[in-house]
Amino acid sequence: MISQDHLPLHYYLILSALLFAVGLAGALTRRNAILVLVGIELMLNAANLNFIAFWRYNPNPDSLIGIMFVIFSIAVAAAEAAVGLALIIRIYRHYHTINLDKMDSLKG
Amino acid sequence: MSHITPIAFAIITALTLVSAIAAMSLRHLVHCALCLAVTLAGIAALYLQLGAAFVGWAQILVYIGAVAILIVFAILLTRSSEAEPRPILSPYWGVGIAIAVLVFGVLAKAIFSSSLAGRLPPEKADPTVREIGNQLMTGYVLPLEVIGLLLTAAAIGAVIIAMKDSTSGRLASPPIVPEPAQKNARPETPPAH
Amino acid sequence: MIGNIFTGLIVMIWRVLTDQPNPKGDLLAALPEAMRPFVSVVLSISPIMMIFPGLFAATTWIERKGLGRIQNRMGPNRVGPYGWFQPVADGLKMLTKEDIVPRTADKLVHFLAPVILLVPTLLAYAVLPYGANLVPINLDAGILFFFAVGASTELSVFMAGWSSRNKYSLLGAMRAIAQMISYEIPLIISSVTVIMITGSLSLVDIVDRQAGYAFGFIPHWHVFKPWGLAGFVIFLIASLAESNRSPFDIPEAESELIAGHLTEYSGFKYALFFLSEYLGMFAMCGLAATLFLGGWRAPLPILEWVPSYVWFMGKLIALVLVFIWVRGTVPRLRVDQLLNFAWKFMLPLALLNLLVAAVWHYTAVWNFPTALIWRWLLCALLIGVPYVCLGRGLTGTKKLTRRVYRFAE
Amino acid sequence: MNWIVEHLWLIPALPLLAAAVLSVTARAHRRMAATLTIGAMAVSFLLAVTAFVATLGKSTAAGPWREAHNFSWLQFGTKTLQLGWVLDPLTAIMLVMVTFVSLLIFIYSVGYMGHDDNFTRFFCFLSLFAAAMLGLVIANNLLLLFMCWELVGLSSYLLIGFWYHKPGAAAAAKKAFITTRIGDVVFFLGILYLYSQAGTLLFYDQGKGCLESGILSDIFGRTTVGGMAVTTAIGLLIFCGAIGKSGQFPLHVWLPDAMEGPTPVSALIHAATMVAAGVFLVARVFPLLDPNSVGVSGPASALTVVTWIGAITAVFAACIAVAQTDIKRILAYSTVSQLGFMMMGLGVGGVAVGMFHLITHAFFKALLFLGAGSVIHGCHEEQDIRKMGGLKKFMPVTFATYAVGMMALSGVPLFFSGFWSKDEILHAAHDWPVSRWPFYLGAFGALLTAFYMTRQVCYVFYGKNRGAEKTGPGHGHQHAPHESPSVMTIPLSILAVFAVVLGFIGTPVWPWFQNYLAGTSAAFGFGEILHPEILHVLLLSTAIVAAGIGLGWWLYGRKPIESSTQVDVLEKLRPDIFILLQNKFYVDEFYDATIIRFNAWWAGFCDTLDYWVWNGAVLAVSYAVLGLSWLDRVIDEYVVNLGFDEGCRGVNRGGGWLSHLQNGRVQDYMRVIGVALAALGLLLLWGCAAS
Repeated sequence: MISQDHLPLHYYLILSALLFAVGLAGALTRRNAILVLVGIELMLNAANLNFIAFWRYNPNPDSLIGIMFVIFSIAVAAAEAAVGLALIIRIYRHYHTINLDKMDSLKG
Repeated sequence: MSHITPIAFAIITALTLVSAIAAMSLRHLVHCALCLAVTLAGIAALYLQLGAAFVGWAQILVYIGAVAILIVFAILLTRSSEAEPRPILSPYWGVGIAIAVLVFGVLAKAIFSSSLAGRLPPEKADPTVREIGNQLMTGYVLPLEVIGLLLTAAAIGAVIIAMKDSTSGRLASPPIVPEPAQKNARPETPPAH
Repeated sequence: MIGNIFTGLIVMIWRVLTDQPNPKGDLLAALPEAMRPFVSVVLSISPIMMIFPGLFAATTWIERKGLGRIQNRMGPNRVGPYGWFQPVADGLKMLTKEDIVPRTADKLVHFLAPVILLVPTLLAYAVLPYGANLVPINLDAGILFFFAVGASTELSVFMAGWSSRNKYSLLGAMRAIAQMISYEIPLIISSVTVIMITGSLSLVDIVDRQAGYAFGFIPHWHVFKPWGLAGFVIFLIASLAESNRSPFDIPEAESELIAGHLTEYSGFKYALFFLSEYLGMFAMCGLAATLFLGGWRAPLPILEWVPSYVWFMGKLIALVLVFIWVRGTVPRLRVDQLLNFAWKFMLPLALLNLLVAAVWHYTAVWNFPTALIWRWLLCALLIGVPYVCLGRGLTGTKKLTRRVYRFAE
Repeated sequence: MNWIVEHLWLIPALPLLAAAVLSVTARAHRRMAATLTIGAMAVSFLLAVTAFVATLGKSTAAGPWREAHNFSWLQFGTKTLQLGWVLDPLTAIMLVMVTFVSLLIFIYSVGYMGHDDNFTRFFCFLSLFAAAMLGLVIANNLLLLFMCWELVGLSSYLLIGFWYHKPGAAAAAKKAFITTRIGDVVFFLGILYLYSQAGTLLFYDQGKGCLESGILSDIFGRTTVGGMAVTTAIGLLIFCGAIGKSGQFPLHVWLPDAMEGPTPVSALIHAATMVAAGVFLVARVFPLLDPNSVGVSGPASALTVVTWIGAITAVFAACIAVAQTDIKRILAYSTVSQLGFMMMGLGVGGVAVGMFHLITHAFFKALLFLGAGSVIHGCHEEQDIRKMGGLKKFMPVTFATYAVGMMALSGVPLFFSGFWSKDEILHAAHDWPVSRWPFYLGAFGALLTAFYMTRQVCYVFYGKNRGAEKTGPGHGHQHAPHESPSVMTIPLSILAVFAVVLGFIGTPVWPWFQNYLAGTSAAFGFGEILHPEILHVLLLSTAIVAAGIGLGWWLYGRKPIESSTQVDVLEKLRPDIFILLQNKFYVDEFYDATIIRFNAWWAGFCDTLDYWVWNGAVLAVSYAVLGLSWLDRVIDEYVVNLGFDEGCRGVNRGGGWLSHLQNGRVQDYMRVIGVALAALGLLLLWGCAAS
């Protein structure tokens, strides 16, 4: 790849910030628990995009920290999604709803 | 061909952002999930464009092949596949939007005020899978093991959490049966006649 | 310049047919610089787009004829000699049929599903090495790419099933996804053995590692190693399930689900689904041939003069014929048997196969005279004993009871 | 260093491992239990043979070949406590004997315990016992020996009480445990005394061990109360442990009662190995008792005590055995008597004499016990010899092997091992300079031994079978006696062979055994036997045995015993003595009337003391404390609480107000986090701008 092919770093950072904000907005406003989880996934991906962008623009060519970070982050996100969705299914069985506003007691 | 990169970036960005917004705002949960898949594919495309091919393919394999499917399953299992009942937003949605905008504002301010803002990438070769593998097996071997453990724990945990109560009873240890009286033991001396 | 282009074209065809390196070089050199990438891409894609749909047409005819022979009947024999033109007739019928969309269907998703299915299926062809010098892209992470695009077909199956608003469609889609996810794991793990031994994710490297012959006549194909043999069988079974072929065609089980996620599709969209499924199957067969059967390599040294792509296509078609044969002979599994088979049999065996591959790799240092026999015996034992045990566990005393389908409640 | 010395620990470790595995194994795994224990024991046996072979031909002029392996166990202050194991001829011969007899008894138990519900548990205990015994044998440290000693006691307790649902067995187990404990306490005092004097408990430590001449000559000069030599005191204290474990005279009462356990246990513990532990202990610490044996001059008065105790026990127990009717009890008293012989042998003749009888006795007594078990098994759990009779034709193999054992025990001349070993003891006693009485007692004991064994064999195998006469047709399951399965008879046959041939390694003609233990080489000398002194004793003991067997035959075998209710011949002759003997000289009753009653009285006294004196003191203190606490409560309630209550109410109100933040809604929390994120970003921005 040739360096002139690339846009300045802040394009990616702003895109990542936008995605983060969209995910945050969704997670804060939707009532459905699954969508809150989706919003969180979006935020995670925005963060990952940041890592890749910083890795690419790192002047040290041998460093792979950004890539490694994203690989581990993807794995953790997969685990998080599995456990989170399992919890949601469990909650649905108990409350017969996944509306977050209706789930506010600490005791079942 | 330096003109291709901005065009491709613009297309991918537009697709990603629009589908992300759609994923967060549509009424049908299934549509949201599908839009999320598009967003994730867009992010994978960005990775590819940035030269991180391995991560890009891994993103597709994990997110579209697994996480999106998982979300779809969760939607169907919680009977949310029909349109959401109105209102779809929580009562304080305005506060939420405001906070999101505030966060974006802070981030944008930070990005633009940073000295890194206009930096261009150095010329460097894309890392081969072999390099990544070597690093994973040398410098990052401990995190790798930990991640393996975490994924195992998460898989088992998810199964146990989502297990039906009736079947989870089977996991409990059976009640301890008292040892039967030793009536069958062979006496050394015969009972008195 | 036109003349240059023309000669370049001729040279390219000649070089392709005679297995020479860099076939596109002369032609591209004759073109203006700006056009070269596009032309190169088109030149790579178009043969794939022509050959494999053509193979699809031929396969439908072979399959129907072959199944007919297996079932002791004639098969298609009306259109053309021996029914050769049956695929053409079928195609025409499909194209001219009315395209019915259910009234309550989610129109957009219903329309997008077949398209989205076809795209990744075709993408998978990008990394297969068809011949010694015929590789569209030599990706560093070729296998990863193949599986990544393969994984995204699941979403389109779900789209088709869900958008039809038909319970058979939805059930079929759910079953299909469950099945594909389950069998993807043994599929990937069995290919990981190859990756482990080769040390590369690139399909070209993998084919290169299978070059040469032992004793002058046994090729160094992976299938001729114990782990490769076991891996090949696991891979083949899993790819049968991945491509929804009998005996794993539960998602489309006519007796239970009408046609699964395809129930509400007709006309051209149905044809697209049909095409994608066969293309997916061809791609799987191609990958199997590449990973285990030496790709485009000739089976005997004296046959090396035959062009490489002939060997590749021959192996691919042979595997397709095996798939057809299996379809004609093996009865369909029940859905619970299918998932049990994946998780309780295929997955443990695939994981053990990793161990077997490691054992094979690390016992390579043995240098006493009968070492090869002992290595084979050890590996066969490692995979054979669990095979018997797991098989017994699977077919053991399992009671047939009523199955209950439930949503989470 | 020798490989086998390094790895001697494996010999006890293997059975221990088997016991550990079995302790967590389900009851159903019988085959595994048997295979595991027998396999472990077989490997131990092979190792023991390896060790034995390693000791052959290694001896030097300085004494027997010996190698020890010591290691630090724990450290307190500047002292390090070292444990270790030692391999010398004494250890090696014991190892071979214990592992071999145990192996045979294990195999026998597979048949004998085959129907028991707790088969697995039985093998677990057996294996534990064997491990402890082997540990005891290899120990090179008195403390390690004591630990294994106690483990042996524990496992014997478990095994005697194996059928704990039988009150008799439970009581016998307790009796055995407590009686031996009396000896063990004194033994432990001896250990402490030895440590305080010698500063080490290692037996052999390259000249620094407590059994080596350096330390011994150091402590020999010291005397204690009454002018008694320190070593004598230590030796006597340690010998008390041996008295308890080997069932010597005052503490012998537990051994016959221990016959309540399963017969293989009786054979293993109370005949072959465990009771031999006491004899082994005396042999092991022999230099302490007789410092002359390691070249230090000093008094050996402890040995005199050993001799007398042994001689008295030998005659005393043999007398009781004459009048018993339980097949296993007769053997038990015979064991006590023979142990007395061994002690006497140690006292009068040294290690080799006593050990030789120990080894031969182990084989023929195990044989007799297992034969008795086979008889009991064949007679459907009948133990009363009056109800047996005529078994010769029903159980030919058992009879043949039992007869071999009986003749070995009685000391039938020339061809049976017991003859040679007992003769050795008598010969040594004859030469004892201190007194002639032990010799007379021993001769009388030998006469009684031959007599009661003849009586028993006559009762059991000759005459008419009296097993069926008591049970009428109502008891349907009664069958004729039957021969035992081959898994039981084969060990019997093997033991019988050894009961014969073992004698030939210690005859005066070729005293290999004695020389092996002493570390010199043996030489053939047929002339030895014609030495007038030896011949004299030989002929005498032959005459004694002949007299004993003849008397027995004349009284019991001449006229076949017809009925189980028939009065014993001896009882007809002298009822008063017979009753006295039948009741074991009333020793148990004597203990009941003296020690146990004193104990009960003392306990009652202590209880009274406790109730009136200490309880009163405690009550007084508690009332005082109660009064104080009442005062404290008043202060608390009316002074401290008021202020504290007010403070709590304030905290409570504040908490209630703050709890509105914790409303349980995830999204509210997330909003707070979002605001915090923004705030953090701003803070960082300002921070960066400022710096």
